[in-house]
Amino acid sequence: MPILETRALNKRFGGLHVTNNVDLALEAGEVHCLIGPNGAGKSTLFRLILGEHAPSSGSILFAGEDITAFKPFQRIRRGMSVKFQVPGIFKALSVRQNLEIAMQHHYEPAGLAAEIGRLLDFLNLAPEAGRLAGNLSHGQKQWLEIGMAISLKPRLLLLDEPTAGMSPEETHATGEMVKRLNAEGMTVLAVEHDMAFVRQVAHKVTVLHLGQVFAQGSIDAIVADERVADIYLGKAPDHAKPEGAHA
Amino acid sequence: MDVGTLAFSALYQFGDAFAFLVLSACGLAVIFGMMGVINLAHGEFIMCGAYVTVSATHAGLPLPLSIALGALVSGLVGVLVERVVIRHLYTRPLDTIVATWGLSLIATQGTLILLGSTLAGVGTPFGSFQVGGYSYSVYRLVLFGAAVAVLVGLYVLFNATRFGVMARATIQVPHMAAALGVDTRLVYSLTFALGAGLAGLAGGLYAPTMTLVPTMGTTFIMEAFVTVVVGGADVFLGTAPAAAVLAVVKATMTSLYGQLFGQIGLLLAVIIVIRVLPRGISGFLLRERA
Amino acid sequence: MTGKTIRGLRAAALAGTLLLSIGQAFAADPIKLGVLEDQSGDFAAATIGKVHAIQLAAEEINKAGGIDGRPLELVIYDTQSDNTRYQEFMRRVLQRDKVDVVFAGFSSASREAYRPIVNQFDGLAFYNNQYEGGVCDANMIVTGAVPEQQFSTLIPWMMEKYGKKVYTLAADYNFGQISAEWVRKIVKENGGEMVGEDFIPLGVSQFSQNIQNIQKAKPDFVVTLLVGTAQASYYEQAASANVNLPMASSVNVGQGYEHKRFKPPSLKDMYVTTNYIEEIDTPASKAFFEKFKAKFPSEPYVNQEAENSYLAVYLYKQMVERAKSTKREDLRKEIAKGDVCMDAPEGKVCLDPKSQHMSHTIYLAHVNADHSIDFPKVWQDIKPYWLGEAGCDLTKNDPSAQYTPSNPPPKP
Amino acid sequence: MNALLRFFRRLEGPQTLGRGPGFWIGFLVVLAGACAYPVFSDGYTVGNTVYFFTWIFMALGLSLIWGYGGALSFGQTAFFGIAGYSYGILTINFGAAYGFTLVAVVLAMAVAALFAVLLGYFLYFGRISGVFLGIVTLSVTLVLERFMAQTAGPEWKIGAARLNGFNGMSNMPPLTVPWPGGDIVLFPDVQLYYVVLGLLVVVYLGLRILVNSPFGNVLVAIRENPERAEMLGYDIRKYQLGAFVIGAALAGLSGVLYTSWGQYITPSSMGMTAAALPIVWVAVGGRSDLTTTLVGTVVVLSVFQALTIHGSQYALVVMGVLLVLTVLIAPNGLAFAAAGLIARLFRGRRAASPAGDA
Repeated sequence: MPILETRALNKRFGGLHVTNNVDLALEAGEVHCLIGPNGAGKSTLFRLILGEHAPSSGSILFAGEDITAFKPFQRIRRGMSVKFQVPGIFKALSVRQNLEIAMQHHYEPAGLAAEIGRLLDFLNLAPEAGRLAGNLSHGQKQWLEIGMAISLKPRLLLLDEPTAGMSPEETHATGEMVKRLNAEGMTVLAVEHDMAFVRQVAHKVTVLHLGQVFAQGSIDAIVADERVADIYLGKAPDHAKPEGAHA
Repeated sequence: MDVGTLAFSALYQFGDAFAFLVLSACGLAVIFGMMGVINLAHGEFIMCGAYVTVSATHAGLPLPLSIALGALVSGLVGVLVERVVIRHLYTRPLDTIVATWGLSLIATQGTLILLGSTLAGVGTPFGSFQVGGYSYSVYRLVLFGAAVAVLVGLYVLFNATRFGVMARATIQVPHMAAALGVDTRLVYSLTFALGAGLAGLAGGLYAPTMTLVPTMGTTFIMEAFVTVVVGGADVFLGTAPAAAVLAVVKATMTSLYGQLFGQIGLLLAVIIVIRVLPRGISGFLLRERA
Repeated sequence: MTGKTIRGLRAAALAGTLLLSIGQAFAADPIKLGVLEDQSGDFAAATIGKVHAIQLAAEEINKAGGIDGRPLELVIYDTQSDNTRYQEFMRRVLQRDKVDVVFAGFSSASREAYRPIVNQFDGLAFYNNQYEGGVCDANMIVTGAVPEQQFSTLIPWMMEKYGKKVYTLAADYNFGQISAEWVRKIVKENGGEMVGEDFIPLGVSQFSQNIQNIQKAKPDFVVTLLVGTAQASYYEQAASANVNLPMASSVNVGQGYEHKRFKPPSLKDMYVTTNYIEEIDTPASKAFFEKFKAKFPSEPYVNQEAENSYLAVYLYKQMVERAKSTKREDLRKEIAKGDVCMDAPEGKVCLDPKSQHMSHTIYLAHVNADHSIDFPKVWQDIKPYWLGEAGCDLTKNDPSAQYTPSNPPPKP
Repeated sequence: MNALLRFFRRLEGPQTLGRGPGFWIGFLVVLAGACAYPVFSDGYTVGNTVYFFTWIFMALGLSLIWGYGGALSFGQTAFFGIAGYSYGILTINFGAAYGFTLVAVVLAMAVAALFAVLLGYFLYFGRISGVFLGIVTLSVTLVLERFMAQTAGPEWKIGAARLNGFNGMSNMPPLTVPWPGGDIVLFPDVQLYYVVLGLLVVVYLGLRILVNSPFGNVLVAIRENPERAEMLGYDIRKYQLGAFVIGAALAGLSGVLYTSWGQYITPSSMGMTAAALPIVWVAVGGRSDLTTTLVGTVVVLSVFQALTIHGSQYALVVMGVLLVLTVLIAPNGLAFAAAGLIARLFRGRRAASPAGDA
């Protein structure tokens, strides 16, 4: 059974058809990357999965349970977690306090400090624990937010452009984090532009275009697909509809 | 009582309520709706316009010119207030509540100290006319006409002039507008002045029909906020339909159950509209259009 | 945040406490009169004159040797048209300033706000304002006119002159509702008919619908019991819609001098019963008006509340000098004799021992088309009879309550 | 001893200024000063201080809702009025015997809290936020004001209690403590002072524990970034509603104390001016901390009163100028600005840390 499944998911804003009949299935334990040119509908799909938007039609299943009507926090409590594109950390609080707020309901006060320490090490943020989150570097903010997301021990981690604005070294370190998390059993769905990162972590890649699933497969298969290269270069003619959901 | 008389009287009452709501609200719609500044001194800009209008009329100026002067002076005071106070508060809209409340205290009591507790009125021009068994004030029709003219003027200003387009761009994405070479500080200044000037215009227009005291602005405040909140952020698309809807509510409730329920009806309408349309009528319309 | 910042905060708190305890030093010899009136805010237009009238009276009394040889000292606070300020300052004058008597209040709400405090400290307060009537409280002396004095004169006269169909337009709160109740009662007693009643919330300034309601009901005259500056806008709006009906009022002109503030002829054919306005053409009134203008040349108008306040100072002087004491119970013994009377600018006035309210000379003021005033009728010695007849007798007991015709004192 | 230490631990945390023995010794000194103060003062000053204290509960409640929770309620006076009237209605009907006034305090606060549950459910579960939340709460308090203002007629009564319209309801008994050998009636003097001071200490410490608890952390997280907070699995509506109800109950406590202090409650205590005042107190003091809110409220109240006494007709103008200057010069509130300034003076030329950033 897939851990996450969207069935014929549609979202329209007024006349705009932003998400068009998307069927997506994530197997437990995989790292799945979502790519596509700007405006392909990646962010909207994320928001639909998280429950920030209600779909116009279609349904979303999490571990076999229909969560289409659930509020965001209810989805989180079932084992999802998200890192936003723009870090949503609490800037006026310290790094440690950020993690405390994320974790306080999941640990006894005694165990909390130790767990936060472990997490800070994992995030390469141990030296920064006392700093105000707003004063961190961009990459560190991204890590802190990843840390808040994974502190919930989710079964499914959603990452929206986790490496945006990072140096190549930071990007690589982030990729290693994702691989370690995955090795511990976490399923990951990431929206990402950085193809080096995708190559580093992805088991499977889905290409979105004009709100539809355009292609899907291993990273090598996708890179080899000429039509994918075409849409990134803006060559795909509008009438060139994909034949089916699976390339 | 024939149907024509009844229909006219209902229309007249609606138009009267509509004009009051539009004129009270349009200045606030610019300042609160567009700039997000909660201007509790809105009523004092209205008072300023009224006082200038009446003083100029007493000094011998014809009423229409006096009203224009009232609007102008309010606008200039608006520029001053924006430069000295409001400019520093754009990033903290909630603090504008405290600052503008302070301004309103200064204006009300300052006027009392400088000009005394009351000003003699100028009388309402144009007399009355008769329809069926009722006589009506001609000037109320002028007010209705002025309200419509203000709405049309605002529509043209914000959709067809360079300033309007620039203002909307600045207020939606300030850094983008700045990057495109717009003097955003000037735009904010002018927008605030426009709002203050419109408030002054409302004061000038209503000055002949009202008691002139330093606290006269408070009688406009509730209607103004209610209309703007129901309308939402867009000056034209918000204020006009909101005033229309609220005028129906107010005129109907007042005529059936009296003034108290007219007022309570307004306040309940705002609560219900916000619950159903959290971004006001214009938010709803714009989203439908998109 | 550091320990030092905290010390800073604490220093700020201390500074706050110090501000609370700034006191005043004073001598014990003068008679102290507390004045709590609204010199700013909504009611300022009608009440600044009251403060001036008290200052005028105090100055005259002090020039003439004071009260029983003791100078009269005024302790004046601006209550800002705010009920909570009345509560704060009533406690202050009674407890800190230890005044002998307080003159306080314009709106009935402010009087009701301070009355429990006067009762708590067992002080003596003068309420020098016309109001809806009914306060039966030994700690209060009321020099303003009450509805029975103004309506039992006004309404029958109007019905005789203009006809028996009456429409009431009243402020929607205690004063307006209770006054409207009086109008209803007197119209009925005189065989008239109420063809309509409209109540207006305070602060409303737009009257198109009410104007139409009145035209529809076709009354012979309209009783306007509108209160506050916003509601006064009715007259201008009714005039511009050409309603053209005679009006009767107990509260306009005499209090808010609307005939001076609005352009003629918006108040044409308004009839008001008042115990004083500056146009009254008697020698006593003229003398008072001239003294007032000499001291306060820019005073916009000398209204009935100013005269009530002025005469109240002299009334207090008389009581203290007769009792040889400023103690409330000694003064009340004088009132109980029933002959605390004086010749005020309006004419002779007397305090009624049962209710501690005052009899008045009631003038019917008529506003002409050019807003000049004439007086078609004057009633001498109109008594505040209702409370006494209804069962309030402060010489026997002190319920410290406010009654209305529909909520009279319990029968013994 | 350990239990005491644990108790102090819970009073401190990231959400409140002041920690460590220094702060608490200072706190005890201030408290001791406050306790001893009536000895050195006259009845008027003590009664007047009680009057200031009665408003602080409403300010602390607003600090919780606005300063910590980030939701501006412009209508705290609605709860103030509801509780005040409830206290009046209950005590006029059932009297002051057997300590009933104290029961009435609790009941009146419960009525205000219940109303807040309904209104808060409507607001937060309707996803109304920001300025609109302020406008709706303001509308609610204005509706109540206008409605109560016209209840002058004898038909508006509940049991023996006349609502009495704009003139206001009076003649309710003051707080009365049952005592062997005769009830103690708490007129605004020394006894009432100690009772209110005690309440103030309890509420202040209680709120400190609350905002430093997991609940308080989440509330601040919601203020900082509601989306993120929700994505950490918190039902933010429940937290905001919780803060709203607690704040409303505290506004209710202020209303009850005010009503019993002056034996009077009026519709204008729910009007526009009354509604704006708590915002002014809290904003001037520094809304994002309980201590600064408390200090700020007392300072603003006493300065405004002193101005009214000594400033004659210029009082309101000066108040207005002070408010504008405060907002411009001390954006985080006077207490933070003053504390920052004093801290800078103490530290001399060494760089001062930013004085709070909220």
